[in-house]
Amino acid sequence: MQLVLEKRAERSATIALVSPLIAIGLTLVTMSILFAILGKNPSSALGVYFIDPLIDDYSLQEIAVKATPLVMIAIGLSLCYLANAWNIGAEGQFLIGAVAGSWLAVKTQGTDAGHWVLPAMLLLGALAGALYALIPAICKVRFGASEILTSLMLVYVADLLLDYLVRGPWRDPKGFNFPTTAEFDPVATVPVLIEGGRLHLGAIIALAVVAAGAVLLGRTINGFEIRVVGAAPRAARFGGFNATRLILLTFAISGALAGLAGIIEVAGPVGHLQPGISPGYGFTAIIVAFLGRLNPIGILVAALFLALTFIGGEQAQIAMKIPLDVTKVFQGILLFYVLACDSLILYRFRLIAASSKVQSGAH
Amino acid sequence: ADKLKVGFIYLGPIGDLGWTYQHDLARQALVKELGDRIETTYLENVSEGPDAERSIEQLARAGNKLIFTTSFGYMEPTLKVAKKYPNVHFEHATGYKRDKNMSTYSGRFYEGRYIQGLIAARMSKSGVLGYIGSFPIPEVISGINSTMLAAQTINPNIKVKIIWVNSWFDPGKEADAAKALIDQGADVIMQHTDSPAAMQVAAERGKLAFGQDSEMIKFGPKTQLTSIIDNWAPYYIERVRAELDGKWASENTWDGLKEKMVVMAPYTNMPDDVKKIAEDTEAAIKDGKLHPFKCPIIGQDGKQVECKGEHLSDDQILSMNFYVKGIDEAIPGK
Amino acid sequence: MELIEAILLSVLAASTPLLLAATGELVTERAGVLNLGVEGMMIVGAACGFGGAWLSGSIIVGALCGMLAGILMSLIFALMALGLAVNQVATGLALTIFGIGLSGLIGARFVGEKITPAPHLHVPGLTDIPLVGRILFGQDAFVYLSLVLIVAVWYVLYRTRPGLILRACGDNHISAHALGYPVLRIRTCAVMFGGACAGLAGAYLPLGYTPFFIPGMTAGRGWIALALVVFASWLPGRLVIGAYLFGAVSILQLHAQGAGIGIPSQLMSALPYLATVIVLVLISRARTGGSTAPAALGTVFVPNR
Amino acid sequence: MSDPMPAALHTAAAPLFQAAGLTKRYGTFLANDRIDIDIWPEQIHALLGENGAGKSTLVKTIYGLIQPTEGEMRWRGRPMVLAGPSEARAHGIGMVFQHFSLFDNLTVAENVALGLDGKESFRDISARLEQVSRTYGLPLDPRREVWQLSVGERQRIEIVRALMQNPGFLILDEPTAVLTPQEADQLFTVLNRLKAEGRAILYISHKLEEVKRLCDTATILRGGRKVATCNPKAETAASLARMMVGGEIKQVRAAADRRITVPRLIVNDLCLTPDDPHGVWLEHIGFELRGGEILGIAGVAGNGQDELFAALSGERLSKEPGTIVIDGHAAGHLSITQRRKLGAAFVPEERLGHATAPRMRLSENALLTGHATGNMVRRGFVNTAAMLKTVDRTTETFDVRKAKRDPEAASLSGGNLQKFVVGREILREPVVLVVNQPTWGVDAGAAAVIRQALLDLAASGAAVLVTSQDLDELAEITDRIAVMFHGRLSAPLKTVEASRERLGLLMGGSSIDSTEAPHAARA
Ligand SMILES: Nc1ncnc2c1ncn2[C@@H]1O[C@H](COP(=O)(O)OP(=O)(O)OP(=O)(O)O)[C@@H](O)[C@H]1O
Ligand SMILES: Nc1ncnc2c1ncn2[C@@H]1O[C@H](COP(=O)(O)OP(=O)(O)OP(=O)(O)O)[C@@H](O)[C@H]1O
Ligand SMILES: [Mg+2]
Ligand SMILES: [Mg+2]
Repeated sequence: MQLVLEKRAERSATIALVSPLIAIGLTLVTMSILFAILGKNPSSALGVYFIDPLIDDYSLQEIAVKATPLVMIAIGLSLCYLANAWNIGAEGQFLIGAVAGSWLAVKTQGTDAGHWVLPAMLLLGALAGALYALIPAICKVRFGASEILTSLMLVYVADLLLDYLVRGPWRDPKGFNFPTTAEFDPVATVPVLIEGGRLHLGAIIALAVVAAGAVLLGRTINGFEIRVVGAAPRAARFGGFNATRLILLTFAISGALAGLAGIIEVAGPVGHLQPGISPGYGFTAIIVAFLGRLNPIGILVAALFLALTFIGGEQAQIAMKIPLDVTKVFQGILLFYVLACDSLILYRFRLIAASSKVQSGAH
Repeated sequence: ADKLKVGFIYLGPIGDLGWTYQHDLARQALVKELGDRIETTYLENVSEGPDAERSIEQLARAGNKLIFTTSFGYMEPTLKVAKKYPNVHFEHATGYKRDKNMSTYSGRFYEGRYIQGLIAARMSKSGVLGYIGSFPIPEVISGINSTMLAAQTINPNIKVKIIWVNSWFDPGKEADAAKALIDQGADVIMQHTDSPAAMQVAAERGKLAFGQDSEMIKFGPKTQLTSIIDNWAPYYIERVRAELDGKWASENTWDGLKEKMVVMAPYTNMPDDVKKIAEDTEAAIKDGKLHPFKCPIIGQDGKQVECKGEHLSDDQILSMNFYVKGIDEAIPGK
Repeated sequence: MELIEAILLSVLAASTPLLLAATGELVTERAGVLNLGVEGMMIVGAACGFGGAWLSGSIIVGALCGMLAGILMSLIFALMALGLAVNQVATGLALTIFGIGLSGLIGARFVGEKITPAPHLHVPGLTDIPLVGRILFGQDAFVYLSLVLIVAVWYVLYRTRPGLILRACGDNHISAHALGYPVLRIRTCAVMFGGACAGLAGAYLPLGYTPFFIPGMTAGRGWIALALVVFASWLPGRLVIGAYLFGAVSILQLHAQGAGIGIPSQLMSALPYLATVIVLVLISRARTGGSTAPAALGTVFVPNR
Repeated sequence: MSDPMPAALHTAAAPLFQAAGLTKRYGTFLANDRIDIDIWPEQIHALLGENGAGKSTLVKTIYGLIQPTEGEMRWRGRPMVLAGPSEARAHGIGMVFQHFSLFDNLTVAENVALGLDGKESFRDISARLEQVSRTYGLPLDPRREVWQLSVGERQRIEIVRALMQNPGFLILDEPTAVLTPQEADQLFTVLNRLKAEGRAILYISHKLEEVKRLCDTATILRGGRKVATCNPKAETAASLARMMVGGEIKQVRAAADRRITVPRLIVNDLCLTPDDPHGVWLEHIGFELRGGEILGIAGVAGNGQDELFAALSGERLSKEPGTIVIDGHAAGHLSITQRRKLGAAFVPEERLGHATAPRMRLSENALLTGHATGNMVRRGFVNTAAMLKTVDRTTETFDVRKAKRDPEAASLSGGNLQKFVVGREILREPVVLVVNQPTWGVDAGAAAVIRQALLDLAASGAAVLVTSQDLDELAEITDRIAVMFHGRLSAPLKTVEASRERLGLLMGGSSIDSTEAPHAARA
């Protein structure tokens, strides 16, 4: 007997609903075993990961803070991926957005510039992210260079550029030469929503991005265009949609959103430009995009869920001394299960009898 | 009574064999010393970006009363959390901003570098030293200068070749840099990066090298001349004791050889006369008879560096951004 | 002269892990599978390779452990991407995340330990020939292995029947299936070969390059290996050139700094990446008659029985 | 169990191959339902049936490529279970696939080598390849890569590859679909020679005249079942068709008085270089098509029909606006959307993936071509209700059968999807309709609906251009027929005056020189 996959005539709506639950269930079982091997009590460990952060205002806020950039980047990436354009370099676009927005913050530092500064910074960040994303997109459409690789290589370049700037020209003059700009002025800072907390305006912007993404994909002809170009390129050309234009467009949008997320992160939770402003948001967002099945609402849920595992992972380090590496393994396993279960939306398993050896001799 | 909870925030993985490793060794020493009265927790691999503030706050919320944040990039986040939790005490390594409940501490690593400079100049046959830099921040630059000032007292024509790898931590690249330096004629390798890779390469090539952050003799038994060891344990123990006794107060600690925050590993693989010079110098620095940055100091541009007292002020050292005369290259980004 | 020899020696060593990992990925992609999890397979290979060598005291055992670890990781990928027809890009990324965590867990107990690195060949007489002696006859076994491997891969791909079948699977899995070739089984083998090579490449870092294990020590080399395969247009010969070119640029920038050329070090560090982008563009541009990529690369195949 | 076949029809003592009760089930769908068939040496056995009757499924099972759900196969009287095609080949069963099983980026010799199992060296294979292709008169250059070859040459590789296995039993699945009549004749010579050598042949074709000429026995499938075994030489094409369909085929009625009006589609000296190396150059194509008229384009696949469609639809643009004139507007430079706005509509050959996005719903596929005109899009927002309404109207008007209101395109059967694709365009009330292979792979009932719709559209005043390989179809609905060969188009002939022979010659490339260009230029 052998288990094989078989294509379904149509995607299964039921499985689409229950597959995340199955995946989470399987993850819980697997992690329980892993915790038991590590000598930790599985139920309290899972409680720390999944329940504790949810029953506490502070952690909820932090989940939202952590999810904010992930959501913004992942929505942009999902547009690319739906259109079959493989932007892997959101991390670089995030950094460039942060750099470009910070430029204005640094230039206006200490002047009596008014409240236009922050909006202008956000705009600059988005613009720079878009332009940076257009480099691999143009290399792709003009020369056919693989966008996966060029966009990835440009991440390292952006990282080093940021490094150069904060160690050189933009260094805080009063900062003992340490590699950071001065703290941004209040007009160049993203305001927090709740006094004393860290939840900031970016969360609202992220929600707006989700809503815009949902409307774009679900309700507009442009959204349809993106979906059809990715799903059936030849049919899209027949429909009158231009794949080349769309690669440029989706790259620009995703770059803009990543750049925007970058400057919001710098002008919000961080407060100044320095190396290491992104703990890999651009890469984590790729996972978020797939976990959310490239659907805006799904991405929102996935980002919150992944943020929960980060916060929970930290609390597990504190409360149960579970090493950080376990959290990474946990995220990997979760992702495997979600992807595997989603496969059942399109395919079903079938048990076939293994064919026995040839019975008759050769002629 | 309840145990005192003490928290740590680490930049790298505890297994980096360098900076974070050394902090964690100190934490373990602390537990050994005061384990019956305290409980420690750490978060590793905390990036210096937006997550730092949350990680610190998580420790504060988990009931830690004394929190050590062990990298420069945690300065602003520590400050923010300190304002929110006035009853919790914070200790930030290598920064310069303080508060009522936030101390800073760091080591005078340049003192150790001075001794290394003397040894290197004596041991080098080619007269060329190889220096692997991580990032051109004041701590690293003052280390290079201190090394050169010492080396020049032995050999006025000594040269140093500097390679920046733009990483604290990429063993492969550090090894490549060490190879490049040796290939370009350096015969003593010094580094301001965290892994033992360079030591290993020097050992393989039969050259000499200095360890960094921790004792690395294991990686070059015939190679390591000495190593500057970041010895945080005495400080941590002292601060936790003060906290337990209710005597903690915000301070700025910048200790060196004298206070044993910077410790030199045994002087090995060198003739006795060199060893003697090293030991004498170490003693002189400890006694305050010798200051590495004794004025006058001539900068790379040939001009004398402004100097108010006998030697450069702490602030000048903490924000050092010039090379002394005798170094040919320019500081990156300047 | 000596300096040139020295630089070449460093380049050989720096290129070897890239060449090993890229060779494996080349075979994988030639069979039509895009496995972006090279970095994850490498880092687990590094942890297990070091662990094996440290526990057994043998470099060979270490290398085998690294390969085995790489194979096991690649089997996870095969199960997902081939068995369950999951998107290959997502699976590869997940494999990398998983691998980084797993290597940390495995490697935790080896941190701070040290082994004797893989010995370098010494043939009296030959190794002492000036200039070329040490380059040709003075390397560790990994360097020779990587070269033998790529020649063998070239030979198998272009001169043998299994190689022809593998290329056929990468070109058109439907036709290959129709002719009765077990596409998924062949692809699984190719993915496993890729895993073994990535594991070996990872193991080379603690066994031959810097003889200790540190979490995260692959530092992005898996991604470079992926880029090299595209750079090489999936051709083994060009892969060797690409790997050595990349190695050369990363070593030369260090030498340029050591020699005191006054260019910002960040720009120097960025050079290998910028060079990759530029060469990718040039190669893609110069290409005639469409792409040389395996036609079925990255596409899902579910056989119809 | 074996067929009640007149003994006189075969000379050998026992069948070479037998299938008994062979059944293949996909989910709940029975593709093959208890099929019995006997294959005798020295015979050409035809397998007939409508599209989707299960012919390919049956031969794939015989070739070991798919596993039967039930039933038994016998080889020389002994039970045979095949784990895969290589085992079938080991028995001496060879196969020429309906859809090519070639590798574009490999050479001819490599492609052939992949179809052989032995330990033969590559050099021996190349040598034998040349010898076999010479023996049977099927010339091939072993060193060329497949993507450089024409469809006819590709078919030749498939056949030579099968012949090189020296099979005792050769299966050919629609080998003549892509051949000119002349190339087909050459193939028949080869097949007759193979038969004379004592081999058995199973031959699938939709061309009944050809079957009558060539085959000794015919097995007819309908809806997965075997309905008859007969001697095709003793039947008429009509009687064979009746058995395949299971009843009379509805006749298509042309409207009594179609009025030919103004020129709606004019093509002037259209030349186009293909953008992929596999494509065909279009050379000096010109014709004029008036309202109320149906023009047919005949020709063997791969002679530029796809390129012409791309040029007419605007998927490929030409630099000269005047090369294509739609309803009086120069449109050569206009995009497909702009051409649709001028009142043009298009139906490509490939239903899944070109005319529709397979994994999208019918409503979304309605939007695919409907967004250009009509009320489906307002200020960038799509109107789901309008999309669904289009689906409903198409369903009603064209009798599209589906499991639910708005299923995914891929879940429809071929004929129903084709009705949807054609209906979707006709409901947009175009003034020009360009349709490529309107009834390819569609069963007779659906084909009749579609052909009727095209006639009715023309009757309403639209100009219709139909490209088809099926000469009978063109004869049935067109007013004039032109033939496409190597990227050139012959001058159109009046359908009533176009004999099969004349068209066949044109399809084979003789005497295509005069085009309608000078005439069109006057318009
Ligand atoms: N065409 C086939 N039909 C049915 N079973 C097959 C076929 N080919 C191989 N098998 C059997 O399926 C089992 C599993 O084979 P495997 O999973 O390697 O095949 P696969 O690569 O999925 O097959 P393919 O690509 O041929 O469809 C083996 O026992 C093999 O004998
Ligand atoms: N894998 C599959 N899953 C479900 N249904 C299938 C599958 N393969 C074929 N079918 C269905 O089986 C039926 C028979 O298909 P088959 O290809 O044998 O037809 P055919 O007689 O060769 O037609 P044609 O003349 O178009 O070549 C069709 O309805 C087809 O849709
Ligand atoms: Mg198989
Ligand atoms: Mg068929």
